[in-house]
Amino acid sequence: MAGNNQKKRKKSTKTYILSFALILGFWVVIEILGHMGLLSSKMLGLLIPICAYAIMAVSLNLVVGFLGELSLGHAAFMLAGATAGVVFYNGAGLNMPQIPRVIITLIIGAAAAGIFGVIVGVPVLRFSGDYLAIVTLAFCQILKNVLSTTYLGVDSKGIHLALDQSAFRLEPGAKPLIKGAQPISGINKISPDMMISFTVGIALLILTVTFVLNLMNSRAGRAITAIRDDEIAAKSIGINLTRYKLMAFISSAVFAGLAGVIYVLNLSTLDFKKYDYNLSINVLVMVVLGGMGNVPGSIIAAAVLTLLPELLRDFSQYRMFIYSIVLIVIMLFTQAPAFVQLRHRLMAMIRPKKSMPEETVEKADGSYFAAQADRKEDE
Amino acid sequence: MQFLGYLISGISLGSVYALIALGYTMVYGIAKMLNFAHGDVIMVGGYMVYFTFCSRGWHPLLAVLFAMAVCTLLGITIERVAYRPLRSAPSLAVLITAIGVSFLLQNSAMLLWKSDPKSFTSIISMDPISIAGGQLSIPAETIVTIVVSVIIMIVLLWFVNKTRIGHAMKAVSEDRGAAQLMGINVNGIISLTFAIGSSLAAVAGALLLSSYPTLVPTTGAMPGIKAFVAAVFGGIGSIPGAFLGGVLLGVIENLSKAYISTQLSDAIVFLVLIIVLLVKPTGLLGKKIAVKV
Amino acid sequence: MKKLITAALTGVLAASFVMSASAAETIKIGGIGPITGPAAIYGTNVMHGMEIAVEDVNASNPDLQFELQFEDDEHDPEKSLNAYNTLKDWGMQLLGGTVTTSPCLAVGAEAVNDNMLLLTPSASSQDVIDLGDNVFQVCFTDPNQGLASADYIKDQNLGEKIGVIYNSADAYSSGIYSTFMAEAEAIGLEVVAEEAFTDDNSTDLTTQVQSCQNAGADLIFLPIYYTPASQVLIAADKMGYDAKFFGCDGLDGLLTVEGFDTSLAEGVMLLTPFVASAEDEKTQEFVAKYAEKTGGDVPNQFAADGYDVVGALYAACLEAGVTADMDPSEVCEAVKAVLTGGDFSFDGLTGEGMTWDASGAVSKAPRGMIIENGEYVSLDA
Amino acid sequence: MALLEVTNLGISFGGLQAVSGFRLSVESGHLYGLIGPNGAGKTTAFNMLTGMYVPDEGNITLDGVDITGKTPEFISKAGIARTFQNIRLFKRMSVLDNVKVGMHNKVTYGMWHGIFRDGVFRSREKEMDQKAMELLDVFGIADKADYVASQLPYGEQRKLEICRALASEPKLLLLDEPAAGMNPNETLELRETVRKVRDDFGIAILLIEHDMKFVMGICEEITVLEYGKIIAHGDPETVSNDPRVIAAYLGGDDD
Repeated sequence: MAGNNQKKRKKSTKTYILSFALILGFWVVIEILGHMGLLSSKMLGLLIPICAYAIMAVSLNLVVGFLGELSLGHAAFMLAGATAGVVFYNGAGLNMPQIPRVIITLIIGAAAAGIFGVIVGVPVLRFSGDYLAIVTLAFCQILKNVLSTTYLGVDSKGIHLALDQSAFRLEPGAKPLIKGAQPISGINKISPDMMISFTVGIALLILTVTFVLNLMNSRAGRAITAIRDDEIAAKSIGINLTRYKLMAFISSAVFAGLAGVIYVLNLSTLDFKKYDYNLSINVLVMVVLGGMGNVPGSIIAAAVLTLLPELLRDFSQYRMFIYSIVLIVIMLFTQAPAFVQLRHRLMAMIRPKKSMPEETVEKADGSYFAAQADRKEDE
Repeated sequence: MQFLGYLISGISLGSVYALIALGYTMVYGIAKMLNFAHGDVIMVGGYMVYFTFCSRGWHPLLAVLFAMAVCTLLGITIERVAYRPLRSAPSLAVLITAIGVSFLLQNSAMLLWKSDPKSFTSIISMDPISIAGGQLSIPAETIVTIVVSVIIMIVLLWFVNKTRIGHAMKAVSEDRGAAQLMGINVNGIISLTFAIGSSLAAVAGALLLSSYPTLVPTTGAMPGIKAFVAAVFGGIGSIPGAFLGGVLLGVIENLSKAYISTQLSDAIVFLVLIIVLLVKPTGLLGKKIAVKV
Repeated sequence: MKKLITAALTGVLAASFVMSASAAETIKIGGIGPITGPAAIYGTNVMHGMEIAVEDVNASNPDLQFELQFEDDEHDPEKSLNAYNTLKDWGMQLLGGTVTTSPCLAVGAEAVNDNMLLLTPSASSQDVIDLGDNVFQVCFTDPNQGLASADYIKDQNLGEKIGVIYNSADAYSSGIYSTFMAEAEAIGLEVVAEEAFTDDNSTDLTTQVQSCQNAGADLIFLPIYYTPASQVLIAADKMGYDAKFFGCDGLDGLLTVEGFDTSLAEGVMLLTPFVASAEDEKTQEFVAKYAEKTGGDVPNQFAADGYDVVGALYAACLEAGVTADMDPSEVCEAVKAVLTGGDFSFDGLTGEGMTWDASGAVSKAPRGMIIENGEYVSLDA
Repeated sequence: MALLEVTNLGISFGGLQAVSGFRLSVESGHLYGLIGPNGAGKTTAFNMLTGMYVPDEGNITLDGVDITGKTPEFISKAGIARTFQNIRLFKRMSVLDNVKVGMHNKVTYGMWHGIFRDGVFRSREKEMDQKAMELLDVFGIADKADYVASQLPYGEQRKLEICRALASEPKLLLLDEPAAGMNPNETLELRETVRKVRDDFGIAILLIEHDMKFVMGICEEITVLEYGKIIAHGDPETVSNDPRVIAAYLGGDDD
């Protein structure tokens, strides 16, 4: 009995160690190389997007992997966070010292995304399956569309907000914060030193991963996974479905908001058009590729999928063509039962002594992506 | 009279959505997967008609038949190569693969046929029909699209409900395992479904482009998404639901453009969708799924 | 699998360490634009235009040689920054890009930090040149186009009641639209219909055209690209709506849309700096080379802008005495000094005597064109 | 007063009266059986008792608390736990976690304790681990605590489901066909387990079962349903001799 307890602890500890070793290892390597001046500009430029996408993927995993609901609107929370953050960053925060300015921006971004998460979550979580997917997609389109017609600015008379350009008049000299579909520009980076920005990104990633892992290894997290595995049984045990679904959904939104803030501060420009279902789907691909409910997997997949198109640059206009083929092949190779079996057999040949309970442990991660399939059967 | 004009253009757009949604819903109902690449098969169909009819002057009917043949082949190939190996994998994996296929089709089209837009000549050469003393003219494309969608819907309904193969399709849709045990060739049925869905996509492509004539490699993407929305709106898996959902979506989109705001019409369409689903969570004509305890 | 991915990741990191250090004999000019994705048409045109220009300038003077590398950005700010960094690693000294506005805002901010000279062929937003004093445009700035269009319509008395159809989700289109509206109000031009569309609902533009018709507009202003414009023209034709159409440089290309019935474009007016069918030798030569390079395609104004970017940079480099061993910042300072020096002017495909001021905006004369018998004819003539 | 008091309970679906006039009185520490042909409304009755369905009429009181039409969450907290006809485990969670989820409302702490992994979190988790292992031990599956639930053999999955239900420390345990799909040996073992549960935990158990031998051998009081109505009630002997029950079983049961 005691032995089992230890094994159990070993399992969750393994996920923790793997996750943090991965992140910190990445950080240390990059820091060392960066200070030696060995990193190419391309690699430097990719650091923040990798962090942001990793946060996006880990946070979406909370909904898709752990809660078992398909969301196609994760980009909306990123957009909500980014927009709210930038409005503060370029507005009230413009003349603040950089450190509090960034911190408050992050908080505002996270809060805005969280609030939007509540607005979306309450109606959305009444659905499941494809209906939930389409409604999240719908909310994403609505937010993008409404923001593209929003005009916001501050002048000496106060705050001006309009949904129509003709109703929006600012005093000469006052700079609008949001001007409809025009991208917001002039967003300063967190720091001119990419290494500092990167450290901020890594810190946020660690925050996200810690939160998600701790949540999932606690009472609330078990309730969330229980809902994923069997809603009816979870209900019969006295789990408040709405409460825990919302918890997963809103937490996920909050971290997407954080990702949005660092992403947009790095990019110096905010174009609402970018945050559409394509972006949501890209993040979803990361989650599925990394493994449902597999946190380190999400991080790795986010990094790989961010780097991959850049590695294909030499192929010029063929690169997206090649990327799509690679995507299909990866999916077939990692997901098709025939390939999975083949892989297992190969693994077994390499490591023949693998004991049964350890095999079990891997499965407990949920990395065999059964969530969607099982739920379908239940319906 | 103005209202009628907007309504007709809404129905015109809606019937194109309906046609695409029919293909979506067929595949969803039987193969239980969201074929995200469906919109891009439409695009391929559009190019096929363009190269045969618009460039080489084939007879429109022949051109459409050719496009249907190409798309059918394409649909079956996609299913065979990319989806079938994942049949027993979780549906999310298939969804992602479908997205990959969608990227692949778009990028192949871009490499093969370049990204510059092509202007599509309508395959329907009839004159618009004037009603109310010439105050209102209805493009022939609109009428043809509506008629074709209705016919296809009826044929599909007949096919699924009245034929042997249709029954087999329903069986596969209800319970794949049981159908297999009953000796139904599940793979064959699913291939057939893809063949039907893809040939419908070719027709949809020809009609979509006849009404809205810009052809680029991404032509199918947005109508594809809208049709997916329409299919859910009408109750995904339901054939009349797809038709109704498509038409209503087009009408709502155009009326909100005309009377509320052109800028916010996307938001309005999706808001209506959300409200409808909140009131009727399985879509307009969707079957209520009883959860067995 | 995990191990495999980890190994791949390590490989990627390792590959990215290597900093390029090629011989510095030529001046390296970078280009960025979408050559895949929905906006690929614009980037591809610019890319070919720049390629032709580099061949031309290199042939003109063996002492100053350009080397071009063009990177794809899929019309995405994030990818654009990656492209920029890739070019920096390659050793880029001058940047001719990016093609589209919102990526240019991201890349421009970075170029300002690096003091890398940026001359964009076609990112026309005012915000782009506002980024810093090393950012320049070859194309007209959007507000200027809106302003010029409103004035032109008023001065030439082209229409009484104006309808506007614009892309509210597009920076270029909504940029022109907003200054056009402000100017129209200021000069007393009556706008009876303002109709927007977005990329998500641009499949069907008939409702917008219908609304213009219902509002009784006799001239429709189209600050949009030629692809949706062709849809507008077809829709108007189908409903038998006989209005005049007026557009900006985005409309150029209308006549070359494959399969488009050019008779529908009859009478369309546009302000554009470049027409592929112009008689002058320079244009003819360029069009021929372009066709040769692409297997028969006709260049639009983006290609011409791309050509002029290289041409202008080359001329400026010659005058500034830029050499291949200078670092980007030095090149930037030298070229900037020449461009804004006051007596530099460049004759390109998109305008004679182009000059730049410290703001970064180009000064060249827009040409009013009207399509007659499937050809552009100067409106002023 | 009885632990569970059900009076005149009824529900209909789309005009079909699934259950009507259902009544039941359950005392702590006793074993009750609910039998009847397929479609007699047994599971429907369970669903009303656990709040899955809201009854159209009638009253349910548990330990003096009115639980009629309350949410499953409320009823679970009030003290009813159940298992399902077609086992509903949390398939991809470990055996131990399945039981710990069962304690959801018994050992509680807020989300933030979990996020910060503070003292409260650690002591509560320790308590849960301990209790869960004890429970698993009772059912003899403690050595499989780290297995994923779906990997357990069928019989052990049934046991785990009971274990999970017991983890919520119910006053009344509802078992929906616990012996379904079991071989005679497993059934025998299960009978012992059920008895043991009643004796060790001192709770009331109400079970639905088709296996007559099982029901007759274990239950102290049996209610027989047919077409949603009670046709017989009493101790095993009375019920098994009731002509209506015999008729119902000979005529209607296809199981």
